[in-house]
Amino acid sequence: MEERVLMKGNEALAEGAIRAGCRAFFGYPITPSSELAEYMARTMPKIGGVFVQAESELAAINMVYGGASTGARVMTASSGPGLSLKQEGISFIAEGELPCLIVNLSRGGPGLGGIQPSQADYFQATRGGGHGDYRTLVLAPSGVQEMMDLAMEGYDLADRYRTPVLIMAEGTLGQMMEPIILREPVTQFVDKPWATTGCAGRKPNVVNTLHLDPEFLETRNRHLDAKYKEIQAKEQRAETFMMEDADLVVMAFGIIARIAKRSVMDARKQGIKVGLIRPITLWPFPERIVAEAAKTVRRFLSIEINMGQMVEDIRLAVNGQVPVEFYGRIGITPNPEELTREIMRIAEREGF
Amino acid sequence: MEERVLMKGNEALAEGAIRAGCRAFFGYPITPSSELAEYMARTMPKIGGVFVQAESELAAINMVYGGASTGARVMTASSGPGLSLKQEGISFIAEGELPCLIVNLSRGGPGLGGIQPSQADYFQATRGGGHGDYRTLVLAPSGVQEMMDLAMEGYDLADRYRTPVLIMAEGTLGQMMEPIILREPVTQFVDKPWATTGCAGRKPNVVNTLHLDPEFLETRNRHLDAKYKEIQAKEQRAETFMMEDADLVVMAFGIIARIAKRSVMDARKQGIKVGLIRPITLWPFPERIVAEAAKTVRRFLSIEINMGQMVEDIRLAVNGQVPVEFYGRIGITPNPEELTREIMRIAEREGF
Amino acid sequence: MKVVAKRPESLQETRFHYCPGCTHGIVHRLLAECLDELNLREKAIGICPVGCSVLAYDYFNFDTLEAAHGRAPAIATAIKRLLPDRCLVTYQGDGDLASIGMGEIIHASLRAENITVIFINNAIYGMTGGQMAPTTLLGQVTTTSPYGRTVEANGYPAKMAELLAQSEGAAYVCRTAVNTPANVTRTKKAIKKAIQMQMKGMGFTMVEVLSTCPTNWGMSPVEAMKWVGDHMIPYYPLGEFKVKEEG
Amino acid sequence: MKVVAKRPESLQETRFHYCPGCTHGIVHRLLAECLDELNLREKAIGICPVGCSVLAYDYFNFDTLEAAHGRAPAIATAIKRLLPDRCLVTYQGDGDLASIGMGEIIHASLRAENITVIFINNAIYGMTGGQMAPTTLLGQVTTTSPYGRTVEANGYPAKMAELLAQSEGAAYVCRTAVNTPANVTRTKKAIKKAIQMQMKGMGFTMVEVLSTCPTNWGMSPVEAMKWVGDHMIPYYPLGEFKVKEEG
Amino acid sequence: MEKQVLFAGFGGQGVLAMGLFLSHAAMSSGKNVSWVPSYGAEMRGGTANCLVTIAEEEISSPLTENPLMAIIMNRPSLDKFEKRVKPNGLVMINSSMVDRTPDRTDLEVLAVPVNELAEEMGNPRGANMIMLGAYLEKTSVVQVEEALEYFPVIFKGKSERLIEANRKAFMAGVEYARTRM
Amino acid sequence: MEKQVLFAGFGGQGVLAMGLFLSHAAMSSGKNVSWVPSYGAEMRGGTANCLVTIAEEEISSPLTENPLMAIIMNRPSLDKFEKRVKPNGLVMINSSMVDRTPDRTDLEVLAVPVNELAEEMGNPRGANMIMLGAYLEKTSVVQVEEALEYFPVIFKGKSERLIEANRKAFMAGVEYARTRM
Amino acid sequence: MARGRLKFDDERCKACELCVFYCPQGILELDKHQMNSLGFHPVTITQEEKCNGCAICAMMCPDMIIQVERE
Amino acid sequence: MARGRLKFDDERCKACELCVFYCPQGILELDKHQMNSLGFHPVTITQEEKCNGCAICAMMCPDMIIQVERE
Ligand SMILES: Cc1ncc(C[n+]2csc(CCOP(=O)(O)OP(=O)(O)O)c2C)c(N)n1
Ligand SMILES: Cc1ncc(C[n+]2csc(CCOP(=O)(O)OP(=O)(O)O)c2C)c(N)n1
Ligand code: SF4
Ligand code: SF4
Ligand code: SF4
Ligand code: SF4
Ligand code: SF4
Ligand code: SF4
Ligand SMILES: [Mg+2]
Ligand SMILES: [Mg+2]
Repeated sequence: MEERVLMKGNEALAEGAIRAGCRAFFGYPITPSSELAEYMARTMPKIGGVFVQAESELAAINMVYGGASTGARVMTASSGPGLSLKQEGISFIAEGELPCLIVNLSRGGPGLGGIQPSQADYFQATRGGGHGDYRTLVLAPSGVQEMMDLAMEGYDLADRYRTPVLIMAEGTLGQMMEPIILREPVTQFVDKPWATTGCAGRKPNVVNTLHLDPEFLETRNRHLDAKYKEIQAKEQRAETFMMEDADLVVMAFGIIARIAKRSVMDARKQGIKVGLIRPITLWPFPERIVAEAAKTVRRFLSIEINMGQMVEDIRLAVNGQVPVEFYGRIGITPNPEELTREIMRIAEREGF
Repeated sequence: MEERVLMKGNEALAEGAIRAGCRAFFGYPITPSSELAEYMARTMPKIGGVFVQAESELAAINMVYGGASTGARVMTASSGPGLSLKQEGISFIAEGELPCLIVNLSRGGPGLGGIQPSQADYFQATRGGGHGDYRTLVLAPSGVQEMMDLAMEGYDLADRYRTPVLIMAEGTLGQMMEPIILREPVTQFVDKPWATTGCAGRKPNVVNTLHLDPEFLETRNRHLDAKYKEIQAKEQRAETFMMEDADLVVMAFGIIARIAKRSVMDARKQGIKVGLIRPITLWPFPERIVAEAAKTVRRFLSIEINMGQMVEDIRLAVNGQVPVEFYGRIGITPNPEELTREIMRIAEREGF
Repeated sequence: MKVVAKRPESLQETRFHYCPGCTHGIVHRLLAECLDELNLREKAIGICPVGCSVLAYDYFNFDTLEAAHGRAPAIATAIKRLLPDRCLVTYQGDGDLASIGMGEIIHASLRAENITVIFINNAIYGMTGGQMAPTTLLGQVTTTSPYGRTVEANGYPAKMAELLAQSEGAAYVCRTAVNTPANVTRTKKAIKKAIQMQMKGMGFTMVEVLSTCPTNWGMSPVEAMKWVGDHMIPYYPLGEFKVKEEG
Repeated sequence: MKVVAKRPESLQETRFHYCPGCTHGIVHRLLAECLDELNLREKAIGICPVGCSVLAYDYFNFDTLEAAHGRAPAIATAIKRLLPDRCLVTYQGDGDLASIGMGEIIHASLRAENITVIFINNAIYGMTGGQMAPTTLLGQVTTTSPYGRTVEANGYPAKMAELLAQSEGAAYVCRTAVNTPANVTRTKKAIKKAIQMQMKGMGFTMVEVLSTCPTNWGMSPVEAMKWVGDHMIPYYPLGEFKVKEEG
Repeated sequence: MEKQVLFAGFGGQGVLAMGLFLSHAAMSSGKNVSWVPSYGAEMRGGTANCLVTIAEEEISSPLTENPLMAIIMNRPSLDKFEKRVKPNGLVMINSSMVDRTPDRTDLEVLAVPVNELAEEMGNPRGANMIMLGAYLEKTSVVQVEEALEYFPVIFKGKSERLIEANRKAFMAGVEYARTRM
Repeated sequence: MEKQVLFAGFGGQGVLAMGLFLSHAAMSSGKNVSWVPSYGAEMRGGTANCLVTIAEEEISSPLTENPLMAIIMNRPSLDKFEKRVKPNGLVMINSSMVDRTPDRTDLEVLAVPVNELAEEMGNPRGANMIMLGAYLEKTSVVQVEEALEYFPVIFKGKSERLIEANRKAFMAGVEYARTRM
Repeated sequence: MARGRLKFDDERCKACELCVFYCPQGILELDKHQMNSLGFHPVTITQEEKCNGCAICAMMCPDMIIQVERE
Repeated sequence: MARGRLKFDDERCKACELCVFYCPQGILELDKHQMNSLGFHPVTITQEEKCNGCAICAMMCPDMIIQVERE
C-alpha cells in the first residue's frame, strides 16, 4: 500500500493545486478558508511561487483575472460573503475565458451567517451568481483525498475548456483530517497562445469582455453557450451506490453524501431497497444518471445542508416521472442516525 | 380621461418611488441606470430627501442597508456588473429583513458585456446571486406605466414582508418614453418598531445577521424559508392573454412580452391558437398559472433575451406534462416580425 | 466611600467573549463612558465591524447594527444623512477599516460625513486567527506572513491616521494607545473630543487606538502591552494629526 | 526634410472613438511615444479601465487587458508578480481610480507594486454621460450634482496625488496637465520617468494628468483647455509630489 | 393601425429631438405613442436613431423591424435602414448630407436639403425642425396646425427666442413640402 | 466496526491535540481514521471538541450523533455530551475539573484527576497526554507499545525535551490506569 | 490606612493579570486556590490596607471585574 | 521661406480646432468647403510658407491628424 499521510482537507486541496502546477494564490482571509491561504503563504515562497494577501475579495478575484491572463495556473479561496463579492470578477473571468481555480469552503448564510458548514451557496455556484449568461464548472469533493484529487482535475478541466472551475466544499471538509495518498506532480501543460505576456515576436494579445456591438455580443454568448453545452455533454460526474434494485434514491453531495452512505447501508441492513447518487459535478449536474434512475426507482430524497436548492436540478432531470422529496438542515450537519431515521420514515410510509 | 404625461421609464420609476415615499437614494452611475440616479439627484434636494452618489456599488448597497435600518423607504439602482457587486449586501439585507427597493436596469453580460437590453440576470435575480438561502421579490414591468406602478407596489411588498424587492427591467424600458398617468402619493405607512433610530424610551434595537450558534442559525433560516413560502403562496402575479383554447403558450416578461403580444395577435390573425403568459413576479414565479395552463395546452415557448434561464422555472411548473421550447436573442431585442415567424414555424411543425 | 470605577450605563451586563487581556474591552468601556458623560446613549447608533468586536452589539447598551466587513462607514453615512441629530459611531478593526474597507473610510472622510470612527489597530486579524493586517509591522510574523512581513512581499504598513489627516473632510484625526493608564486617559479624551466635534457637525472624526491581540501575537497580555510601547508606537506615533478649528 | 511628428509604433492605426478635442488622445500618444523611446513595446502590458478609454485596447499596439471598473491595479499586481520583468501600465479615469478603485490604488501603492499608473483626471464621469466624479470641483455642475457640487452634499474633491504621495510604497507621484504645449512636454517627461523607475524596481509610480471632457463639460475643446488652467490647476497644483531616491 | 416612423442620423443632428417632438404632438392630440431611442451613453460618435410608434388603440410592440416611414438625416443611416422600411413605405432624406437616393423602387422618396435651408435662414441647428415640418405637412401623422399649437407645451421652459426660431424652421419645412414637392 | 471517540473540553486543554495524536497512532498502525474538529477561529472561549473515527475498512461517515466513547475534560462538556454517548459506552472524565459523575447508569465511567497529576509531575500542560495514556491503556484502541513507537513520528519537529515530557505524561496516565483503576 | 475598597466579580475574571501588573501598590495577585467556572484563577487583593483607591486596576481591566470605592 | 511641411489625414480630422488655437503662426483653420465622412470640416493650412515646423499643432492634436516634416 502506498505511503499515506494524515492531512487536513484545506491542506490537501492546497497541496493538490500546487502539484497541479498552481504558482500563484491570491486571497483574503475568511473562516473556514483561511488555512488554505496560510498553507500557500508558507509554501509559495519556497517553490518560487506568488502569494499575495489581497486587500479584499474583489482585489483577489481580479488578481486571479490578471494572473490567469499570463497563462499561469492561479487560484483563490474564500467563503460565503467573500464569494458574493467575487461574483462580478467571476463573470468577467468566464467571459474572458480565463482558466483558474476558485474555492468556496462554504459556511452558513445569508448575511454574515455563521461559520458552520453549509451548502446554501448551491444556486450561486451552479447558476452563476454574477451577471450574464455564464456557468462555472463546480466540483464537490466528499473527503480529504478528493480535496486533493479534484483540485488537480479542476485545473485540467479549467485549461481544457478555458473556464473558471469552482470547488465547493463544506467547511468541515477543510477542517477534517484523513490519511491520503499524495499524487504525482503534473508536468505536462497545454500552451496558451492567447496569454498576455508581452507581444514580443507576435501580434498583441487582448483579454477583454466588452462587446458594444450587439451582434458580436450575441456571437460571444452563443460561443459560450456552445462550450457549456459541450461541458454538459462530456463532464457530468457522479458516484452511485447500491442503485441496482433501489426503490428510493438518496441524493447528496459533499460530506453529507458520506454520512448518507452510512445511512443507506444501515437502511439496507433493515431490508430497505435504497441507493445513493452523489453528484461530483454540481454543474454540469449529472442529469443523465438521474434521468436514467428515474425510469426504475419510485422516489428521490434529496439531502442537503440548505433549504433544498439541489431539488430543482433533480426535478429538472426527473422531469415529473417520480416524486422528489427533501430533507435539510442548516448550520448543523445531520448525523447518520438522523438520516437513517428519515429514510426509514419514508420507506415505511411508502411501503418500500 | 386623466391627464397623461410623456415620461421616460427611468423617470417614471424614480417618480413612482418618490410618490411611494422614497426619501433616500444611494447609487453609483452605470449605463443604462444613471438617468434614474440623475432624476433623484435633481429631485431629492427639493423634497428634503437624501441623494448620495456612493463611491461604489458596494458602498451604495450598504448605504441602503443603513438607510433601511432607520425605517425610511430607500432605494438603489444599477445594472449588470453593479448588481453583481451588490450581491453580498443583498444577502445581508435579506437576512437583516430590511425592506428596500433595488433596481436592475439590465444590460448584456457576462463581464463588461454591452449596454444593450438583456434579461441575462434572471438567475441572479430569482435564485439569489448572493450567498446563503434567501430570495428577493422580483418584479418585471413591461411598460413605462408599470415602471411607476411596480415601484410603488414594490415598497408595499417590501414593508409587508420585510424583504428587499428587486425591480428588473431591460435597459430599453428605462430609455423609452410613453404617456402615463401619475399616481397619487402614498400617505399611509406601516410603523417599524425594529428600526435603529436611537433607543430613547425603549430597549436598544439591533440589526444583525451574525448567528454563531448553529441552532439559532437554523431557526433564522427556517423563519426566512417560511416567509418565502408565504410570499410564493400569496404574491404570484402574471398577465394572461388569449389563453382560452390556446395550443401554444408564449411565455415572456418585460418588454419582450409586449413584442410577443403583437406576434400573438398576428399569429391569431393567421388562425394559430396561441396565447401569452407574462410573469409580472419573476420570483415568486407564477407557477400555479403555468401549471394550470399545462393541463390544457400542448406546448410552451419561452422567449427571452438570454440563453433560456426562465425555461427552468417553466419546466419546474409544467413538471414534464408538455414540452417547453425556447427562442432567445442576446444583446438584440427581437422584433414582432421575428417572433411571429418563430411562432408560425412551431405551429406548422406541430400542426397547430 | 464613593464609587470611582464601575460599569457605565452605555454597556450591558453581558460578559465580553474577548480573550483574557484583550484591549477591545478597555476601548468598549471608554466609548461607553464618553456616551454616558455626554448624555448621548439614547441618540447613539453604533456600527459594529466584522472582526472580534463583531459581537459588540451584545455589549453596547444603545442601538447598534452589525455591518458587512469594511462597510461600516457607508452604513453610518446613510443613517446620519437620514437622522442628522443622532450620534453615529463606527467601531472597526484594522482589517475591516484599512484593508477591505479602505475605499469606504477614505470616501466617508472626503465627504466630511459627521460620524465618529473608533479604529482598533492591533496589527493583526484577530477574529480569523492571526493573519497579516495592513497595519502588521515589518518583520512581524503572522499566519500569512510566516517568515515575517517584508516590503518586497507585503509592502508597507498602512498609517491610517496620517492618511486620513490628508482628507479635507476630516475634522479630527488622532492616534492613541491603551498600553498605559496615562494613554488610556488620553484615549478617552480623544474619543470624547471626536464625538463632540461630530455633534457640532464639524465633519469626519476618527480615533485610531493602538491595541493588543495577546492570543494571536502569542504573548501574555502584559507582554502584549509592552510590545505596543516598544514596537507599535515607534512606527505609529501617537498624537492629534488633524484638529479642525470651529466655525 | 525629416519627420518631426508622426504616429508612434506603440499605437495601432485604429481611429480613436473619442469626442473631438478629448485629451485622452494626447495622453495615449504620449504613453506610446515613451514606450517606443524606451524600447519597451514588446515588454509592455497595458490595463485599460472602465471609462471612455475602455477601448484603449483597440489603440495600443501591445498586450492589453480590459479591467473591471476600478480593479486595474489589482490586475497589474498579479501580472507583475508573475512576470517581474514586464512593464505594467494601468490607464485609469477619476471614477475608475479615485471612486470605485480607491481601495485597489491605495493598496497597490502601499504594497510598493512596481507598476505605472496613468491617472486621467477630467473631473467628471465621461463615459456614462457626465456624472460627478470624486475629483469634480466644488461648484461644478454635473448630472448628479445638478445644483453644483457642495461640501455638505458631496464632500471635498479628492487630491489623489497628494494622498498617494503619503504612501511609503510610492516611488514617484506627479501631477501634470495637457492644457498647453509646455505641459504636454512635461507630462511626457513624467510618464517616461515613472516607467523608468518602475523598470528599476523602485516601487509604485503614478502620473496624474489633468485632462478635459469637452462633451460633458459643455464646452468647446479650446474652452475646455482654458478651463483646466483657470479652474483645475489652482485646486490641483502641478508638480512632483514624491520622488524616491535610488538605491 | 399602428404607424411607426424611424428617425436616424448623426449624434449631433437632433434626431432624438425630432422623435420627441412628434411623440409630444401625438400625445397632445390624444393618440397613444411610444418613443424608443437607440441609446448609448457609453458609445461615442456613430449614428443615433429613435423609433416612434403612434396609434389610436393601445400600443402593443414599441419596436419593429420594418417601420412604415423613415427620416434619414445622413448617408450611413440610409445604407443601414433602407432595406428595412416596409414595402411601399415612405423615406424622407436630408439631401444636404446624403449623396445618393435609395436603390429600392417601391419606396416613396422625398428629398429635402435641410442643412442648406437651415444655413440660408441663418439657423444651422434648425435643420431637424425643417425636416419635421416637411414630414408633417406631407403625412399629417399629426396635423400641422395642431403641432403648431403644441409648440409652447412641447418647448415649455425654453426661451421665446428659441421657440420662435424653431417655429420658423418648422414652417420653412412645411413651406418647402407644400411648394417644392 | 467503526469505533468513534469524542474528545471535549476548554479551548486551552489540548483536546484537539489528543484526537490528533490518536489519529496519527491509528494511521501508523495501518487503520483507517478520520479526525473532525468543532472549529471556530471566529469563536472565542467556549468548548472545543473533536471526533475521531477509527476502522479497519473504509470509513463511511466521519460524523456521528452517538460516539462509542467520550473523553470529557471539563464540566460543560459532560453536561453537553453525556446523553449522546452510545448505550453502555465508555466515558473518561477529568475529575480535577468535573465535579460530578454521569447520571446515566449504563455507562462505563473512569475518572482521572489529570490536572492534579500533571501539577504533581510539574508539567501542567501535560494533562491531556496523561488522559490519553490512561485511555489507550484502558481501551487498546491503539496498543500502548505501538503508540510509544510513533512518538518521534507524531511529534516530528518538536524538541527532544518536549517529546520526552509528553512521553512521561503519557506513561503516567498508563501507570494510573494500570494501578488505580 | 486604606483609602480604597475593591469589589471583584470573580466569576468573570479572566486572570489576564493586567491589573496585577499596573497596580502601583503591587497588592493584587491571582488566587491560585480558586478557579472560576471559566477555568481561571480570579484576581484578589493581598494587602487591602495598602490600597490607595487610585482605580488604575479598574481602568486597565478589560472586563470590568473590579469596582473601586474611595473615601 | 517655409521650414515645415504638413500632411493632414483629412478623413479623420474631428475639427476640434485645438491645432488652430495653439499654432503660434495662426495659419491653420477649418476648411468650410470640405466635409469628411464623419461630418466634420477638416483642418487645413492657410499660408504654408509661414509654417516654422514647430509641430505644436501635432503635439496638441488628440487624433494624430497632422504629420509634420521639417528641414
Ligand atoms: C467579506 C468578508 N471577508 C472576510 C471575512 C472574514 N473576516 C472576519 S473578521 C476579519 C478581519 C478581522 O481583523 P480586524 O478587522 O483587524 O479585527 P480584529 O479581529 O483584529 O479586531 C476577516 C477577514 C468576512 N467575515 N467577510
Ligand atoms: C462595476 C461598474 N460600475 C459602474 C460602471 C459604469 N461606468 C462605466 S465608466 C464609469 C466611470 C467613467 O468615468 P471615469 O473613470 O472618470 O472615466 P472617463 O470616462 O471620465 O475617462 C462608470 C461609473 C461599470 N461599467 N461597472
Ligand atoms: S483574538 Fe485577539 S483581538 Fe480577538 S479577542 Fe482575542 S485577543 Fe482580542
Ligand atoms: S465623453 Fe469626455 S472623456 Fe469621453 S471621450 Fe468624450 S470628451 Fe473624452
Ligand atoms: S485601586 Fe489602585 S492601589 Fe488599589 S488595587 Fe487598584 S490599582 Fe492598586
Ligand atoms: S485585569 Fe480584570 S480580568 Fe484581568 S486579572 Fe485583573 S481583574 Fe481579572
Ligand atoms: S508646425 Fe508649428 S507653425 Fe506649422 S502649423 Fe504646426 S503649429 Fe503652426
Ligand atoms: S487636426 Fe487634430 S487638432 Fe486640428 S482640428 Fe483636426 S483633430 Fe483637431
Ligand atoms: Mg485587527
Ligand atoms: Mg473622468
